[in-house]
Amino acid sequence: MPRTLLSIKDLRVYYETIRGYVKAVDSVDLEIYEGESFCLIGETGCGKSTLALAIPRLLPPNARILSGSIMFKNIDLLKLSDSELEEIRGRDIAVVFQNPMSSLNPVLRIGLQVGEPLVAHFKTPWREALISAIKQLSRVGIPDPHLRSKDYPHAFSGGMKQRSMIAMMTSCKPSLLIADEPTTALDVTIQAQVLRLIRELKEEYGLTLLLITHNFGIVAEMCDRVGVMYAGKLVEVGNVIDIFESPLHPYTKGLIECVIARRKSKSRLSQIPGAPPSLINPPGGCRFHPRCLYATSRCTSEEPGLIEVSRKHIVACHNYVR
Amino acid sequence: IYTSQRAQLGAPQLERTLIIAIPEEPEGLDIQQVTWANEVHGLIYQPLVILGPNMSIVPDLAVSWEVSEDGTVIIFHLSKDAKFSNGDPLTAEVIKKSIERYKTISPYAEDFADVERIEVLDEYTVKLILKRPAPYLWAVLVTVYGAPVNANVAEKVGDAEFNRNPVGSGPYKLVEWVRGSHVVLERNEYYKTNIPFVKNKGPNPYIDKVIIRFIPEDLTRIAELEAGRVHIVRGVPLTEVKRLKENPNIQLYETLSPGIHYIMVNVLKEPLNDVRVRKAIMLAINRDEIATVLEGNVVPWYSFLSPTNLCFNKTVEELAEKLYAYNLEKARELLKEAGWVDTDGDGIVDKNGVPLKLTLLSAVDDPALKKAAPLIQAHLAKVGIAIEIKEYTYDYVRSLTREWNFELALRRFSWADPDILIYLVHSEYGNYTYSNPEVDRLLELGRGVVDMTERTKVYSKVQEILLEDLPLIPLFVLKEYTAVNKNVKGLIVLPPYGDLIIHDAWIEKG
Amino acid sequence: MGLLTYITKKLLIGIPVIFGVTIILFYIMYILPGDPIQLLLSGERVTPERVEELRRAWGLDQPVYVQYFYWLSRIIRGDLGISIVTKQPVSLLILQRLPYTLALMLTSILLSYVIGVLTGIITALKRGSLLDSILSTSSIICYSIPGFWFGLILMLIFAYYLRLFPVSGYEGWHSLILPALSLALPSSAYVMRLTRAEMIEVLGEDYIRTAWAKGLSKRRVLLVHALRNAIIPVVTMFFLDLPWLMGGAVVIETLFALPGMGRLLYVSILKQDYPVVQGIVLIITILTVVCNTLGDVVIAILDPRIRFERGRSV
Amino acid sequence: MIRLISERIKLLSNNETFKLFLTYKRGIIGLLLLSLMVFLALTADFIAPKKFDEVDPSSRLLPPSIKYLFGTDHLGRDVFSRVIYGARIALWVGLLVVLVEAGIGVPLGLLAGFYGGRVDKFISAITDLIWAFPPIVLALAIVTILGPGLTNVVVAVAVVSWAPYTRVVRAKTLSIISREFIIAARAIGESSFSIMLRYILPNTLPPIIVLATLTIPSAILYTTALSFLGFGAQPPTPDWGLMLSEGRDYIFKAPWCCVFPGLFITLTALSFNLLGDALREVLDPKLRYG
Amino acid sequence: MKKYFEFKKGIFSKPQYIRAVDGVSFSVNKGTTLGVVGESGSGKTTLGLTILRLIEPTSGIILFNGRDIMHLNRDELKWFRRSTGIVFQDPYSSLNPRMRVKEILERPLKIHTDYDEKTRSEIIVKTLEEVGLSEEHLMRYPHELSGGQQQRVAIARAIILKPLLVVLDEPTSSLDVSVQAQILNLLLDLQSKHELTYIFITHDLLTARHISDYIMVMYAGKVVEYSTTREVFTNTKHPYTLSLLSSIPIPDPKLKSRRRIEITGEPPSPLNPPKGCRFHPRCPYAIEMCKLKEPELLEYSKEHFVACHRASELDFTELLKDITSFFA
Ligand SMILES: Nc1ncnc2c1ncn2[C@@H]1O[C@H](COP(=O)(O)OP(=O)(O)OP(=O)(O)O)[C@@H](O)[C@H]1O
Ligand SMILES: Nc1ncnc2c1ncn2[C@@H]1O[C@H](COP(=O)(O)OP(=O)(O)OP(=O)(O)O)[C@@H](O)[C@H]1O
Ligand SMILES: [Mg+2]
Ligand SMILES: [Mg+2]
Repeated sequence: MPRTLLSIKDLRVYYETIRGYVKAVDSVDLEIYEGESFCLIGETGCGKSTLALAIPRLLPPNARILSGSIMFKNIDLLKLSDSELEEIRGRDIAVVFQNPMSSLNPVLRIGLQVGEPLVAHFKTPWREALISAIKQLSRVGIPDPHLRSKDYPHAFSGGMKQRSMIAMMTSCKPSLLIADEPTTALDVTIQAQVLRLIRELKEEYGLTLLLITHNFGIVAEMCDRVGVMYAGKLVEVGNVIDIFESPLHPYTKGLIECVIARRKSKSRLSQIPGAPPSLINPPGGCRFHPRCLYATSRCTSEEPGLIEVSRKHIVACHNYVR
Repeated sequence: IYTSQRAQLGAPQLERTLIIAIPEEPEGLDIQQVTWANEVHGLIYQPLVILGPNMSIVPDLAVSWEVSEDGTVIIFHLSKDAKFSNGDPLTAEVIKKSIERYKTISPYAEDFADVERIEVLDEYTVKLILKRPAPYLWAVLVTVYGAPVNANVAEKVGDAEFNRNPVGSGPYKLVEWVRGSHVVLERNEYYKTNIPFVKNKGPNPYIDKVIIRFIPEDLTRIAELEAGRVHIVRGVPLTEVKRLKENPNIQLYETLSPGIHYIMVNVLKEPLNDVRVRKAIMLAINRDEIATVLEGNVVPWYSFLSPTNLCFNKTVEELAEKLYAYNLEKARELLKEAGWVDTDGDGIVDKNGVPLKLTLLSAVDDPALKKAAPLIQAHLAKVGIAIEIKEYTYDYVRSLTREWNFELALRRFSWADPDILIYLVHSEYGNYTYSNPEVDRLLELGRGVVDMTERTKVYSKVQEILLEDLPLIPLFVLKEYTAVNKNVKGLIVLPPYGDLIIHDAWIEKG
Repeated sequence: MGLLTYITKKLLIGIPVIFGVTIILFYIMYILPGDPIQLLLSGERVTPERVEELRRAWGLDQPVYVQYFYWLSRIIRGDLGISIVTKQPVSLLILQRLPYTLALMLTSILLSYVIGVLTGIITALKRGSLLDSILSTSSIICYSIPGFWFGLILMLIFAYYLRLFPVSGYEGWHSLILPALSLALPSSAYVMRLTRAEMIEVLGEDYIRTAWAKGLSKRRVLLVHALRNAIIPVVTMFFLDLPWLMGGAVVIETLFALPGMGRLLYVSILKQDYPVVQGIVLIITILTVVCNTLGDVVIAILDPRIRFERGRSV
Repeated sequence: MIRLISERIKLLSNNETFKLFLTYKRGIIGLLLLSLMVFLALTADFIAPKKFDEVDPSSRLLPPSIKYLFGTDHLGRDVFSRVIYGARIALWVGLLVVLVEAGIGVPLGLLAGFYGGRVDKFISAITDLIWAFPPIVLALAIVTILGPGLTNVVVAVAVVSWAPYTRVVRAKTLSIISREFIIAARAIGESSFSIMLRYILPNTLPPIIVLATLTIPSAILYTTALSFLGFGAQPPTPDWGLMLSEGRDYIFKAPWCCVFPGLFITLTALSFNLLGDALREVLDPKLRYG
Repeated sequence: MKKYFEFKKGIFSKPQYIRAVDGVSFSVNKGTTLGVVGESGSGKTTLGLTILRLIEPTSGIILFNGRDIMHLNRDELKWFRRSTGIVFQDPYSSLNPRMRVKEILERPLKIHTDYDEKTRSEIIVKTLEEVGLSEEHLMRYPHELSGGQQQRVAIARAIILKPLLVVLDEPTSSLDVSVQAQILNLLLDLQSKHELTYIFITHDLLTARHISDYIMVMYAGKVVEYSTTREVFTNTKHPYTLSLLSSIPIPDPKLKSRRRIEITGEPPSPLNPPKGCRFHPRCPYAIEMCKLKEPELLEYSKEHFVACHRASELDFTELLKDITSFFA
């Protein structure tokens, strides 16, 4: 039985907007084990980033964490003060964001930005921090790191920026790396390089990886376990093989069947009817029921809880497809 | 402690620096190059003669003078030890040179046009030989414009430098000129005067230095006076007069301006070419109301010369007032006579469907005129004349009127000699729209009449004709004020221009 | 592109601007209504011959372009001409007035930027708080107050009733306080709003989230990561503001009767002393171009992206 | 991120814009203030107790009282009535200035952004040239040519301050022109003119509106400043700047002659600034989230 | 065909050119789909826009229905515009946010036809239904539609005049998987119904494979391989195509540890592409010759063009076994 590194209980994160509360994450329970690669998948806007960013509490100011607990190494992150959080961020929990183009400070040199966490967390003198920044940059495959560490971010290509981000975030050897769609903005060949880099670093440092993506290919390549989100809810969690080969939730099933690659050229693809609901007024009962082919009257009224179908395979559906 | 000390000493302690605040910085200091003079020039230069308190000519630099019977020769006698402020002797030779310089470089060179020759009789006697009698010349000679400058120095340093650093023979001399801020003057140790009504004929022993500050803001000047940071303020804003009069620490000196404020009329333009319309305007203006708004600082006026003008004749003013006292009825009548009636009931009279609308040029930089303008507008509205006011600077208004590009314009003049009228209503000299051969003749005559009673008659006749023709519509005579801190003693403010005579003045401390 | 090339380029761009301005300026003054000679001769005692004579003396009888080239060649030699009214060299007049205006502008710009930037940062950090509402609201109010009216009120209260400062005129540094305040008021409000907006925008940027994610202290995030970026537009504004303050100085110097360039300009316009007006406007233009260039240079130093702006593929 | 941005843009043209606007209290205050000014301007003939040019030297410089709410000025005119009539002038001035500014600035900006290249360089150079001048100085120069008068001042102020419109519209045009719907419009065969008119112009409206609300107050401030200096409105126009200029002689004796016109200038400018500020927060999403 | 973007650097230096599309030649047959794949910046969009004469090419000829589109007169250009359509990647930015759906669809009709109001609405409604929307969407603004619906409107605009050729520039890449499927289905339906010719631009080989009859692979503005879809996937000849294939994350956990050709480095700057073969700095199979000589696009076998000096020597069937089996 692997050890739990992160345990999220009944987490609810709403965004305050003038139209009302956007229920971006609504009562989510999730456990992530030490050393594993966990993938969160789901359509855009279903709350993946919100869930991930709630862990190190990096949410935008209009986000409200209404309930829940996030236990990380037996500490409830939601109860920490700002300065205590500062110590954990970057040192125990690192985050790599989706858009490398805007995630680096344009007016500071790369070397400085990469070395900064060491100074912040270990009081390393700047000189040494810069030297280890160069080492780190060379580790993630930046050519001529000596020279390039003196560059400003705009002189870097997207792939190099994302590598630098990774170098920066892993410089303190954190135990949890949250990567929010780290390759969406990159080309396929660069994407493959970055994904490989993450895999290598994970092995090297023994990181636990929480990866967010909506690309099933990446899920298949990177993950041990998968969590599927729909409209702010976690609807299914399971082994990657189980999810791909025997999905239980109709939504997961629909998604998997949409994937082009499995289809013959020019054949019609199966599709999930309708569109994801508004998160301000999500449908009552099961949030997926308006689009669900198997929906019953129960689905409209009663919200399904997470059912442990087998060990390691959990689903939130009244009549999951066996 | 301080006061008891002073009491012990008995004699009051003196302040040695006199500070005067004036509205405008002089454009230059060479009196022969500037277009207008102010207090700075007044202290640096010394005219040969000046106008005494009762408008009679008294000596200043000159010891005495003689005028030939026919008025074509003037001889000045100078004191033997007269000197410029730099110590150069002030001889007849220099006076000659100075006047000749005036004739070549001054914008007012015309002033001495009738001076044919200047002869140096001896070191201390100079003789002016005129083409014809020119009594109006005295108007120049009694002002600083006519004062001698050290033309030798001017020649040496050049005119531009002389304009910055002049040498005259006045009671004070220039030390420093901080542009935009002030000038510092220092006592001229060589100074000597022959003014009969001052006790001290040499340099003032009590006042070593005079600082003249340029403070364009009216309120600031007053505030500085009240705060005790300046002693004398020129150009007292009309609005503050009443309050200053009540201030026990401040003495106000009042002088009547030697000239009038008036509306200049373009007599060539429809419908102003109709004298009835001009008369209607003359009658419709409520001058008393203007005086109220100007807080009693003007005297309503109906004729063309003020009491401080030479040749002023009281009966003419009385006649004028009788003719043109505020009378709306009569004004309306005249308009009706001229064909202007309000047919469409919009409150504006009209003729042949054209409403009577006139533009009145006013001056932003002349407070009295500026404030009078909307009142005149309101007054004329009562007889159905619509006035649109356009404000420009005074100088610009003048240039527009010179180009005959106006209908009504608010104007003023300030010059003691009645000869000034030649520049306003003579068909050639004035270059304005009005032309009347009889007036031309009289004005030309007036220049040359030496006998004052005769001369007064000529100008009274001129005024009577003008009252009939009304190319100018007189409004008022301005009272000008000099506000002085009461601790300044012995000061004389001389009419008509309000010249400061500080020869006998001293300043008590405290 | 190196910094030096960049600066040269910016300066070169400034030259046609200045040249264009000289043409416009000359032409404006040329077609001005009112005959400067007539204006020169105040008083009533003038004859037409005298006017003609002066006109020739001033070169006003030549065709426009001759007058222009004559004027331009003198300008290039540093000779701004002679004032019609005072007969003094314009450059001398301006030089004498410049120190006051510079003192006034520097005082007010320092005042407005120190106050503006500080309050801007504070309000951005305390966004939504009571302090923020109070400061933000008062900044909008300050921004709406006409400077000259504010000056009048200051004059009324501090100089007239309380007698703390001279009402106007120049008597040393304390004479500059009220005018500088009147000039700085709208400006500081504007700076505050700009700083606040920039700070807020920067605080919402991805790289600030990155900085938080790295576990940096609040101080470092705000002062190093956010401020460095937010201050760039404020610096631009600073340099743009300098010449603009000149405009305000015309009104404020006139109101407070400071012997500065603004007042000289006002008086010269009133008197149609056009060589002086030309000279001052030219100086202001050059000041503007220099400030723009300075601004560009400082920003290029502060913001590494700028220099390469044109070198990046789209 | 993309999603967030489009979310914001959505709010922009929605009728929820108004709802969003309502959440900015300051904007509401601005709107109310402005409505008040508009109301005063429209009904001046009815609510002003006197005509603005009615002189009465017998009751001059009276302090505020029931009869003369804001006192009387040196000609005995009712300051309250003049201030009310003044609202008409201020609003008219603001409106006119904006119309002229936008009339010059918007087409230039559109052309510069749309055609780019030489056209852009030329227009931008002119814009820079105008921009380089402190507006008051340039406006003074223009007023000197045109002569004094409110209309002339309005023209002068507009002529010196259209540059922001060109810049904003140009920038917006540049950002729009690279958007794909412009290429799509070309692909269906739209003419350049039609693209500018139908596709670009409507999209530049929000920033133009914001800019307009923000330039009206500065237009009012500039024109009053010029009137204050004596170049603007001619008496007896109840222009606030002119009232200040006239009242300035009486500031110590009768401060109300200055206080009230100045206050109304401030309030009017404030109303537009508050409104513009709120509008910008609503229409320009850049500032909103954080 | 060449398209260089003029690009000035500094004020004194000579203009430089970005080689966006360099020496590309190809043809598309009626009723078929050409898939254009390549990494970002490889010149796909430029190619698409040039084909529709939305950018002027620096040199080259484009024949449409036998006519050179670069030399069309006014009327012919109008006809050309009518016969072509385009759909973009970002549906939101490809619709004018200030126009209602009705107006968006009405513009092409107004420009190219003289139908009256009624006919126009009929056509609009019909087309809307064809793309899976209904009359209720007619009066909406783009932002009142979901991403998928916006893309449908964009497609409706492109086909409303029954064009012959539609360029689809990554029409699905900004959409969610489920919506992506819907749009691809729609495109296929429309093609078979109206016999449309598509040029389908994408960076996703899998999508290209799904929809195209022919595939053209571009690298740094050059076509490196062109053939039928089947051929490109099973008989890959160019090392770049091969590395693309190995880089695709395959949605099958079992293929996690398949053999891959990982290429290093990043795509070259279009300002100064490498001499010789543009791919040689990243190519694991590069030889000396690749550095010197630029390979031509040659017909390797029937309907299979490859631009590689070593095309005949290299055989990747073994390497591709896993992937081929997945697709089989
Ligand atoms: N700051 C915010 N204010 C209001 N709503 C927000 C904010 N951030 C996100 N949302 C909304 O919350 C919901 C969840 O957003 P989130 O970014 O977590 O989704 P996601 O699954 O990460 O989507 P994507 O795949 O696009 O990144 C979305 O509907 C989004 O519009
Ligand atoms: N207007 C332009 N000016 C200069 N260079 C341009 C312009 N448009 C595109 N480019 C350059 O031309 C090259 C090809 O661009 P293009 O947009 O055709 O690539 P793409 O393959 O469509 O990329 P993506 O997958 O990102 O859409 C790129 O290097 C790009 O930087
Ligand atoms: Mg996300
Ligand atoms: Mg593209």
